[in-house]
Amino acid sequence: MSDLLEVRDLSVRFDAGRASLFAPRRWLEAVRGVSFGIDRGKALGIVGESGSGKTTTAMAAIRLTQAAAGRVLLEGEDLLTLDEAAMRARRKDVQLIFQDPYSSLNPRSRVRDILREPLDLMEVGTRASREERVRELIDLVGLRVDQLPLFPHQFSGGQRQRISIARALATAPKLLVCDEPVSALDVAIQAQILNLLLRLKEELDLGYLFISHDLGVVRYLCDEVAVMYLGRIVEIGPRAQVFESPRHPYTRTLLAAVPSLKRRKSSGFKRPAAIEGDPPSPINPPKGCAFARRCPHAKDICLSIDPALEPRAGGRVACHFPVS
Amino acid sequence: MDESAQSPAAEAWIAFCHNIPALAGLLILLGIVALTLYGTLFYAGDAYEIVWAPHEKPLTESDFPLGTDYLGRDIVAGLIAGGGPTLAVGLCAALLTMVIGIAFGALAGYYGGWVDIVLMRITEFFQVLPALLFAMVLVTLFSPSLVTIAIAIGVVSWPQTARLTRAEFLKIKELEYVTAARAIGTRDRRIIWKVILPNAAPPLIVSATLTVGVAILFEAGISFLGLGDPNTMSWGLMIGMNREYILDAWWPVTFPGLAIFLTVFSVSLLGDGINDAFNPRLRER
Amino acid sequence: MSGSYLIKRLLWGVLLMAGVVVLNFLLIRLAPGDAALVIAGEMGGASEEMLASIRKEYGLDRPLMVQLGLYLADMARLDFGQSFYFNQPVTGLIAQRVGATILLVIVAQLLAIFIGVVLGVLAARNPGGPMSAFVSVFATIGYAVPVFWTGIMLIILFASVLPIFPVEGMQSVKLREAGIIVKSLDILHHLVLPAFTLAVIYLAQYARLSRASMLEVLGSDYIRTARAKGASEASVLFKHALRNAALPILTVAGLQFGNLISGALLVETVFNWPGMGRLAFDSILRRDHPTILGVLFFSAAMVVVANLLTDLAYRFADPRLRGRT
Amino acid sequence: MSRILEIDDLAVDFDTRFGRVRALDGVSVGLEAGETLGLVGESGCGKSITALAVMGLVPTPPGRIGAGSIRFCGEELIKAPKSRLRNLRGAEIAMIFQEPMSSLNPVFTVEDQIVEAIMLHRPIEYDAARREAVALLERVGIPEAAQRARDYPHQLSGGMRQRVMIAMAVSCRPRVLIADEPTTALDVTVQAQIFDLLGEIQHEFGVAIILITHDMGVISEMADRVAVMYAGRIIEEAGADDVLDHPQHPYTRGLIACIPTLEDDASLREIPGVVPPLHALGRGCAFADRCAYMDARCRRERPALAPTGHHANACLAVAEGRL
Repeated sequence: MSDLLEVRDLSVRFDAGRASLFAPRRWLEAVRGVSFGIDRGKALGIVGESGSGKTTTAMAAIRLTQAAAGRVLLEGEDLLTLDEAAMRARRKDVQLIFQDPYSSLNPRSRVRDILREPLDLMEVGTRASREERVRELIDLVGLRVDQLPLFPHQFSGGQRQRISIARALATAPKLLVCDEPVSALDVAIQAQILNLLLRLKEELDLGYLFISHDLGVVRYLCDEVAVMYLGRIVEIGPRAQVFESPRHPYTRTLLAAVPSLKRRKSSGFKRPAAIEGDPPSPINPPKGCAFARRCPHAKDICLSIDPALEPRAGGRVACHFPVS
Repeated sequence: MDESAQSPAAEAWIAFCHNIPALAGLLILLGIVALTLYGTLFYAGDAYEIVWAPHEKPLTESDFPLGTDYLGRDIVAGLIAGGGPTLAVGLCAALLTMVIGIAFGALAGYYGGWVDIVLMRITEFFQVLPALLFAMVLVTLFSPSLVTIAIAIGVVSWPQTARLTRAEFLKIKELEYVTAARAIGTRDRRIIWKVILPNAAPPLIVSATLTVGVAILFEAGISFLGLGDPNTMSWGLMIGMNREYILDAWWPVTFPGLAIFLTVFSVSLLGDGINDAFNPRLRER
Repeated sequence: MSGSYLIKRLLWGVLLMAGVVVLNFLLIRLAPGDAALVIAGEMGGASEEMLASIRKEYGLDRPLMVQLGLYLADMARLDFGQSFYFNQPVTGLIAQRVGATILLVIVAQLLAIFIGVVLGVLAARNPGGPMSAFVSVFATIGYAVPVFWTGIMLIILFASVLPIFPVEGMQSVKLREAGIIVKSLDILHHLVLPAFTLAVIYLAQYARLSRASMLEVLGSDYIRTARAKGASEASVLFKHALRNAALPILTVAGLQFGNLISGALLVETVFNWPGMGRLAFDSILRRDHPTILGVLFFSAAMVVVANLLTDLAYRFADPRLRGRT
Repeated sequence: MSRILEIDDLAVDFDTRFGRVRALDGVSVGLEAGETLGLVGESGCGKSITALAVMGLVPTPPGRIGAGSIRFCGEELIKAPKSRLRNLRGAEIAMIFQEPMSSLNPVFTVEDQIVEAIMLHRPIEYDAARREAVALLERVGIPEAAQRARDYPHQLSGGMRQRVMIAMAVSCRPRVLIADEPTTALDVTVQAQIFDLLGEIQHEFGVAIILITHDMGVISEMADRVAVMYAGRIIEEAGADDVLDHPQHPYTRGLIACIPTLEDDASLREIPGVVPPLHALGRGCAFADRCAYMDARCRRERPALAPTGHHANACLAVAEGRL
């Protein structure tokens, strides 16, 4: 049981329309029974490829996307059953930052107003104390107070991402959902933001739900890692466990696919554990293990029975034949 | 990086001020408005009264610089008197169009789902009716006054605005700053009117400008057919009344037509200017 | 193409038409004024008994909903009743005129699209060039000119100064008895000015739209791909770009159809073109309700059919939409 | 080996609202037959413009070749007539792009687009071209190629589309293939597939590849030689191992140290500040403001690419031994 966030059997599905007028309605099963927990001051990274449901999982966990089933316990309180007003009040504890530094800030607001709006909405403190808090925030993320009257388009991508972080921190949240926060940035800037996030996590005892497709980034920032494939968590565990001795064949494939500075063309490297094809469609997902059709170790049972997420040496793995 | 704190609107205004055709449009339009509002102060003439022989040519009689019509009424006086109703109807109709269109489009675009389906079906329904014909029917059914005409034009022209608004809302509501607003617990009403609408404003302002032009043309068409208020002078009516005699006298129809053209043309230049001013693709890089 | 899509569109079209009928019927019946008085007025004054008998004859004494039901039932049989003013079946009145209107509208539309697209493409080849500037100015002017006024100006020009095109009607009296080819040519000759007048507004819009659409497409990645494989400039422009740029033009062309019919109304009046415009005008002035309803119904039907065709054409032109519902 | 492509002192200018800006400045680099040259740098450093210049596809206006020469097998391309460039494009020099989603024309089938590429440059019957297109699709690993050939681009996944782009690019057996961030828009497992395919294709067709990327890991796995670009110039050039193991220019060092990897536990070193906008470049070294080894001379002079052995760099601090 984690002391900050506990997500149990979360499912999300979207209406995918009908194939024809009289065909049955189809559902896109974006998230299928996902469970995980985050402790105070710890970061859980969710990695996966596009369509794996990692962003939808995060959005459903903070009720910005409607969940079809499951429970989301924030410090023991189920967010999914709160009424509108109670949820609005609770939002000050869960905030998020986004991928695109260009569309995440309202182009018509000055930075000062962007940072103060959450405080105004939550009616935190007096007017003067809010102004004071805004100055504190801008300083916290490494920008200057004299930049407060500017508009977002007057900042670079990295600076905008800092503003985004400051806005998310305004109400002193306990959990920060980070949806690919450095993916749109150049590597040099990416390092600046990652170090900032790392510092804030320690200084403010923040919990992170960190979504990324970049395994290196997750490894750098997160304490625990969950690997998603087609709406399910296939492997979850402490960072060292998942990265040093992955158990799920998909995790291994993923790790082998990441370009590495250690593998050289000059030494004639050949990629191990390469797989073919694309993930199956999340509309009417296949029976059995979703990865079975691309998996080098798949047997008959994998095509018929979907493996449950079971504890294996420190982490949990959803595979009939985990690699050891 | 530009360190002066300029809002996007202020930057657009600066860009607008550097756009010569747009400024020209604004100037012409202001001129026309001033003429119709204050023209009578320095040009004393009655538009309705027969003051001279019919079909006096322009520039022959100094009292009637643009000549007289088939009854012998002063054309300049007609132009001054007819401008007001035309402009007023255009403006009111455009206002109504924007109000209905934005309300429909905003709600349909933001909420999606069945709200969208119902509202857009209604919109589509109104697009099926040939606008001018429907407006003509409305005007004749409910007494041909300026108010009726404005309402009729508004009722038939809002679907385009609704579609545009909806498209903008669909685009903007997916942007992350809207999600951010939801994440801090902003209510739907505030998101729609305070977050999305201001960002959707530029194309809507342009559309509103163009709608004024369209409404003016509509009003002219209705009056031209003689379905408008027969007791109120308007440019379209002047053309309609003198239509029978065009082969004898070209001027009574030409000048009101030019007046309509010039008004709509200047409104259109203005709209283009606003569009360019807000369009970042023309300004950036 | 998916059949169920077509069924869905057709059903919706029928529903739209039913909606048009109901709305118009209610509007007309709810408007101030007594239809019986209007009819009586056409007959030259009326006593109370006469009014009563007129009400009975035209069913005006029944409850509104009953009238609507009866009317819808008639409508389904394409029976629009008897015109008060012309004293003929409305269906016949419209049948005599609808052909002329369709001819005018379609010719104007094709003319506008063809010339507009050519101008737009030429302009897009050089976005800073003189052709581009011309298209912009021309589009603004075309948009701002009242269509009836353009017609009148053309009449003044071609009636007196340059009498090469007829300025009135659809057929020459002296050619009534001529063969079919001569007659068709005569109609086309008469069509030149009205069609051009009507086309001008939309031509300008299409030119501007295709310029913008082409510019956007020319900046896209697949055009770069086409150039990267060594395609000639003509192939890039007309094969790769225009096929894609045509899609938004098609959409707008479909949406413009209603406006085009409105425009035709004015143009027909100016050029005395024997289409539905004149009929609409007369029936509105005389408050000839059955005819008004009939004209509205047919115009709306034309728009619905045009939209349906546009939709199908769009789905044919854009492979991404094929097979979707 | 022989140099098949030789870029010499290339400059490209762009007209912007800040006036004329030099987007590429004094770029000199060569490509040996059959090798892979990696062009690496952050967005806006000029790596894509270099590629477009080689293809003769710099958008004009606003762009314009300002100076320099590009020679393909000794033939000067800068002043070559347009028709000659068209004949070379696709036939001798081919290119694939970053966005497989939008790089294929949505209204033509995959087959049509490959057939077009083949028939533009080779005297071949339509049916033969079609058979060859299907064979190519098979070669690049598209399952059920004969059926997929009739598909429109939107019916294929991103990885499949990039395979189609590769099939199209190699359809005329070009000698140079430019791959501009070919996997940036793709998932990591698909990226691995595409790079493996590119490796095979290179081996089989003997094509020389210019690989543009921002990812040092990709460089490590794919490239024989690397040119690092910054603000429109090449600031370091050498064999891939030399650059990765012994980077000389402070920017290259920073670039390697700021990547979170799967092997290393050290904390990330940041490069402070941001890339200066091209219109605000001063006289000195463009990296000076962000450089720990900067001194007064760096602000005054822009260093040229100076070779030290097989390893060239453009840094005064290295030249003066201040590092």
